[in-house]
Amino acid sequence: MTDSITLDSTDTHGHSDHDDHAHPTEKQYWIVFVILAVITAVEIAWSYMGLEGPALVVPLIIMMVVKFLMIAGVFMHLSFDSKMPNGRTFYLCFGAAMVLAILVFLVVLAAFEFQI
Amino acid sequence: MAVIEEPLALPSGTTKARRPLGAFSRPRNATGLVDWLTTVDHKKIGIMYGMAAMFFFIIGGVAALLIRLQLAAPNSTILSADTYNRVFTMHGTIMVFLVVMPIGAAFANYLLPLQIGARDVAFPRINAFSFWVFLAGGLMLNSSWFLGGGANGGWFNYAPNNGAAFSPSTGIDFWNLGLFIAGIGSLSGAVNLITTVLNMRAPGMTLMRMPVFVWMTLVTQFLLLFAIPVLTAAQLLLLLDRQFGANFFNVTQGADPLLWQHLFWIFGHPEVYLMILPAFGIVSEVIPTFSRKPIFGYPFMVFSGIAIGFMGWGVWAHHMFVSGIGPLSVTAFSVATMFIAVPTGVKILNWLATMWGGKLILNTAMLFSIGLVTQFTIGGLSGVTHAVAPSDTQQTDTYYIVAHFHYVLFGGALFGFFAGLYFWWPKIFGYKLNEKIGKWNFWGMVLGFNLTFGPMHILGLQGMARRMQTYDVSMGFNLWNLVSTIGSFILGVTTLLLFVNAWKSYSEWKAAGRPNVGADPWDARTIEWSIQSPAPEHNFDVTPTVSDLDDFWHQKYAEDDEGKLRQVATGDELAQPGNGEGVHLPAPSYWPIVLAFSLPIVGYGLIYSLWFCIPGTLLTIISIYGWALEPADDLDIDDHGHGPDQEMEPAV
Amino acid sequence: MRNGLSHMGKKFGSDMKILQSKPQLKLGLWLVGFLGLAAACADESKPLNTFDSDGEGQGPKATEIEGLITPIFAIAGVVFVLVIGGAILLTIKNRVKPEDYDPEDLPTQTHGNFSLEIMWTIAPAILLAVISVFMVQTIWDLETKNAEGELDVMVIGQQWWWEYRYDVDGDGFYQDANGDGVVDEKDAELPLTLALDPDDVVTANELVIPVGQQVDLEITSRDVIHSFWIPALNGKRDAVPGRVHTWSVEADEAGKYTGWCTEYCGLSHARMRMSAIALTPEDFETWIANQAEPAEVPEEDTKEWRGRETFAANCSSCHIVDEGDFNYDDYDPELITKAAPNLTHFATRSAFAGSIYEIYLGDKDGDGQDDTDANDNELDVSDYLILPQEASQEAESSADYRANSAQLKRWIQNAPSQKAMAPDEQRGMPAFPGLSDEQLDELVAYLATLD
Amino acid sequence: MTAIPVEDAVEVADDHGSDHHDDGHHTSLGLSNMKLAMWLFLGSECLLFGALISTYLLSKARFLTEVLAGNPEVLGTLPANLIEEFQAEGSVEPLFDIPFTSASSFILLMSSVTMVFAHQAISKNDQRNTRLWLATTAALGSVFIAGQVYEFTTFYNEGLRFDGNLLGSALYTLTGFHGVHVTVGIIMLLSLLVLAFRGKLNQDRAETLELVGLYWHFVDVVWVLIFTIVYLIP
Repeated sequence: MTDSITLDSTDTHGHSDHDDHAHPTEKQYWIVFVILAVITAVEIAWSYMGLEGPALVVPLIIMMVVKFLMIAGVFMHLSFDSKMPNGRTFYLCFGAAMVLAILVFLVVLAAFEFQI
Repeated sequence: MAVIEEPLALPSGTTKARRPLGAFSRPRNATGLVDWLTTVDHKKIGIMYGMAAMFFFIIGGVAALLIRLQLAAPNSTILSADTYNRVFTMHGTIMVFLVVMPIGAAFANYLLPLQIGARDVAFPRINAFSFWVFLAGGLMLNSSWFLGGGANGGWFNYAPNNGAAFSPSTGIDFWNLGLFIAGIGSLSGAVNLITTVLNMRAPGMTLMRMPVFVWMTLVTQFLLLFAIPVLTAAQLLLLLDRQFGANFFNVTQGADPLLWQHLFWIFGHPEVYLMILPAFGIVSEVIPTFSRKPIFGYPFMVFSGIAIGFMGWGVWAHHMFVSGIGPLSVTAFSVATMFIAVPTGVKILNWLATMWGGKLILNTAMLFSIGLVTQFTIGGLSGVTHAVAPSDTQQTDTYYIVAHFHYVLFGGALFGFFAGLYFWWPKIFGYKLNEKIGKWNFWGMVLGFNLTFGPMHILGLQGMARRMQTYDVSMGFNLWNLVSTIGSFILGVTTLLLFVNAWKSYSEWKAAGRPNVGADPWDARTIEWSIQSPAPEHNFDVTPTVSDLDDFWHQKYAEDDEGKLRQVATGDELAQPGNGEGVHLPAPSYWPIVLAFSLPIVGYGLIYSLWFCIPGTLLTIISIYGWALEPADDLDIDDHGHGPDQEMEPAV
Repeated sequence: MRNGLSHMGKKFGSDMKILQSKPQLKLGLWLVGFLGLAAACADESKPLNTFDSDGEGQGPKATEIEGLITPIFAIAGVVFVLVIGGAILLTIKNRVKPEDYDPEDLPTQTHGNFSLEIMWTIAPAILLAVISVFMVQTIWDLETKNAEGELDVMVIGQQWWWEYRYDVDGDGFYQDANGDGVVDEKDAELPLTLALDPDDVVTANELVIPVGQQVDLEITSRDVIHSFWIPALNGKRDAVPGRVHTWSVEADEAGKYTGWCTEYCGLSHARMRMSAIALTPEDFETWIANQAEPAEVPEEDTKEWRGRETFAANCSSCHIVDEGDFNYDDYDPELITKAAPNLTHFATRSAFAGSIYEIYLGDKDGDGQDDTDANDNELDVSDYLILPQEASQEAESSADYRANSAQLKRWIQNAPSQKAMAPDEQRGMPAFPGLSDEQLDELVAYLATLD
Repeated sequence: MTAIPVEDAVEVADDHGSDHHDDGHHTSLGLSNMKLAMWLFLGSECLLFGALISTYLLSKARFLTEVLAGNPEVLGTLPANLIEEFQAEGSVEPLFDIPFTSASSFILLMSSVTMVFAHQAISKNDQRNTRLWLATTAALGSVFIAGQVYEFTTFYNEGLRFDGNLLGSALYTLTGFHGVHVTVGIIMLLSLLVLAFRGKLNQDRAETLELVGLYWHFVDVVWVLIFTIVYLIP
């Protein structure tokens, strides 16, 4: 929320937000899709390696986060929209909720896991 | 749910709007009841929120008096154990979800657009839907009184006592589905109001020029937006457990009942703050106005509110200190809880600093505000004493806690709301409330309130546990319980003085030929006082341009050559005339109320027979499409200022 | 006047100062004053008091909690006086009478004072940080456990009474759930059953503990969440089904300490009470040795014998009386949900029906004196507990004579009328309207032999 | 107070801020109301799915503990072969058919790409491609749902019941709730498609399509999480 205070600009006439500024091209979308597909393939392969514990989980989580960021950033235009004036408001709304959800529920799971 | 369907609300673009089917047309020239049922005006919706909340307030209040009557003497048999359990559960549920939250929503709805200089909220139809769906959920919850008795699991409804095995009657189903439906309203309301505040401010109204009330409401709505889904998830699990035999809270299958507690309190603690923050916002408007000084330390007021909003997410487990979460968790949450007292304390001190050196006008609104500052302080201090976890192991689930949260929610939130009612009443209805009755109202409530809840501190420390249908003579609780019961009746009667006051002030005003109270009866500070009272339907004739915090006040007062502040104009001189020529307003719509009341039909179906869900679901789907395809306006009405070639877009 | 009361009274009283500015409400103030005085004079005993700084009759854990909270109450009291006093003073000092109102006469327009505000942000934070240090210390102190091999008790909550299992043999296990005759870790993994470790003892309603010794509790529940709380001995801890929570109690003095369930647990939550009875170590040894004995079978064709027959026909599908040959394997596992107090040593207890009724009335120990004075702090253990050697000194009929037999009969005949229960949903004791007066007499006589 | 000319000030309240060609509409942040609202809604959905995913993780852990300890109440809800496999593996992995689910995950991922193409097409006012890509997206989503239905029947045939044990309740609820979201998305896509065929989905409504797209991508993102957390890390 603090972010948006510095970003605040009611005096500037806002523009409609997505007609002029750059969105990815068709080619870029395909590239992202191929990367996503490759990561998914690696994930599946990794899960068949017979690893256990952190060796299994940590790389999978990392790949999951990368996929998440690519979809949110490119397909949902977050990384493009956020370059607009005040575009960071999107981060505020969505990012705050993401962070909140992750933190809160990690604490809950930790409380159950360790019972301390 | 309907929010999901928003994108279907298609703007008609350059194509000329037409009426797809007769039924989809907007209500025309609605008057009377139909006007209220189909309105999308944020002010009317705000008033309806307030009235609905007052209606539920009376039900919840009667439940409270029944509780106190039962506890007035030991071994009393006025209420049976079963009835008592239902009454205290419904009292808590109604007061939290159907009284304090919607009063906050009422003020937010009425005031937000006025205080930021907007014509309406961002999505007027969703706004109407939020209200109706809240009302539908609330009525469904209360219908359980007649359909087998209210819920009996406590407002927190801990698993596994909320399961079908331990509570086979339908009360908890009504609790679950009623709040589920009301929660949809809170969620869509939150999306709507946040968008409104962020996006619809008048030119020059930067975030740091917004009134504190707007800020507190913004924080509140963010809390709602993120907290309600967690409760919804918990309620979904409970619904599946009770109606479809799932095992989420079935201990024989190895389930952990603490899951419910975590989910409930992750919602429940932000809930506490979202009940109190709007009241903080209200007194932050009232105290400066009647101290004739700006709020002391505006940035601190704003940031402490934001800090409370953030920290409110990290303290939920302080409701669970004795539930066996382990010493490390207890330590962490205990320390976090202690520190949430800091921003709250900052607020209290800043209000006092605003009064410092001020010239106080002690009318009823101001008295209630000072009432909040003092009574809430008591609740805050008792809160710190049981933030100390070892101490909480003695105090939790005793009347000490009951005293604490009533000081916070009644002495805090409700006193704040009463201050707001007395303050904004002339803006809303065009006449002032009677000051004499108002003062009786205030002093009676202070007396009754402290007599009711003050002794509960003592009872709690003497070991009287909560949610007890009865107690024994040998426990030594007799005296203070009697005092508390006497106090509760004083409180009940004096609270009703508000209604007496409203009725009497109105009759006198009417008898006097409805004299104009003026745009600015209090010499107030924010821009909602720059329009006529009652606020005209179109709010502002021209959108104001804001250049300062408390912009309206700065237009009235300016420094003269010697640097002394002088009144350069009165509020009424500056006020807009209320001429709505050329202002286009969104047309009313049937669909919000139809959609809202289709949901309880599905709810009753889930409780009684799944077949019943089919018509409910059909109606829901029809309403969503009806909503989406509805033309922007009643096509037969001439819309001022907008030619037919200009686009007409459905207000979402 | 107890300190807790006086402290809160003070808080309450000064809060009322706000009213003094309004003469018409002086009456209300007088009323409050009068009631406060009445409260001070009323010499009611407060058996559940949590804030009792004379420390009498409290265990060390409760005393430690109180030692932590007392200065915090004092600090809160100071802040309270400053803030409320400040608010009232400001209100009185700065008020402008309506007739003196002048729109031109504005007060100085202060917008804030950064350093002042920073100060009153940081100062409370430091104060709270200091409090936190002591608080964290206490949190972990309260968690300290005995070394292995000391007395452990499993506390099991059930709607609406408490069961206690004493780990007499110190193996850490409480049940032989799989019925293989060996009590081991496998049994601990399994859900709670009625089956007891044959070397342990089981009792209900009151927890008997030795004086001056920390007793570690393992708290759990058979149905919904309850909370175990004996205010004079320690704070509370929830009994959650499927989880075992550790907690401990310790009493400095012999006596009876009462408490009640503090987590809302359904219909008869208000009537789920409990107590702890602290005995001297010698008395405790005697008591536990007696508890380990099986019940005696009454002589044939006596009144008690016939009572035992009635018991077998009506009560034994839920209640256990272990006469030494009890086989848990024979027990219908379905009945676990209906588990009811084990009555093997019923007559050594002081209360029944979830500790809401006393078993013995008036002259409890048969010494010819009435023992019902609840304010008697000079607790004589025999006031509350019939120990075997005393019982043997009594005339045969005296136990029956002293027993609260009228209430006991009412209870057996129609328990749901005495305490709200839901026997149809297998929660609580059903009514037995078919029992004749004679049968009830015999049943009570039989129960009186279970010592 | 500077009075603004009425023409400018009449900023009708029902402005939902879709992209207009005239400069009349402006919002304080310069972002459209609808888009902001959509992001807010998706933010609150994060908390909802967070709660459900946590519930699944917890329930599965508790279920495994009970199975490994041999709690008869839990074992009674499962066929013997499944119990043996769970106990042998120490995880619930034997339940899943990873290649199958991978394929359906891939299809959902694919539908996100077709969705962005639909948005690109409408931005260029390319009606034909808009319809094509919308239809493809809806079809891919439907294939995913069909896959989920097939998967549910497989689970059911393997002996996992919704009302049997914790794993059944949690797994069906989490994936089913996601499936409901996908279904709602498909309905929205089909509604757009109907509009497109009636010639009412033109460039002015690009934002509507973009909002449906945001929702659709969000549902996809949630599946990315579920696929890893539920299927790959059993």
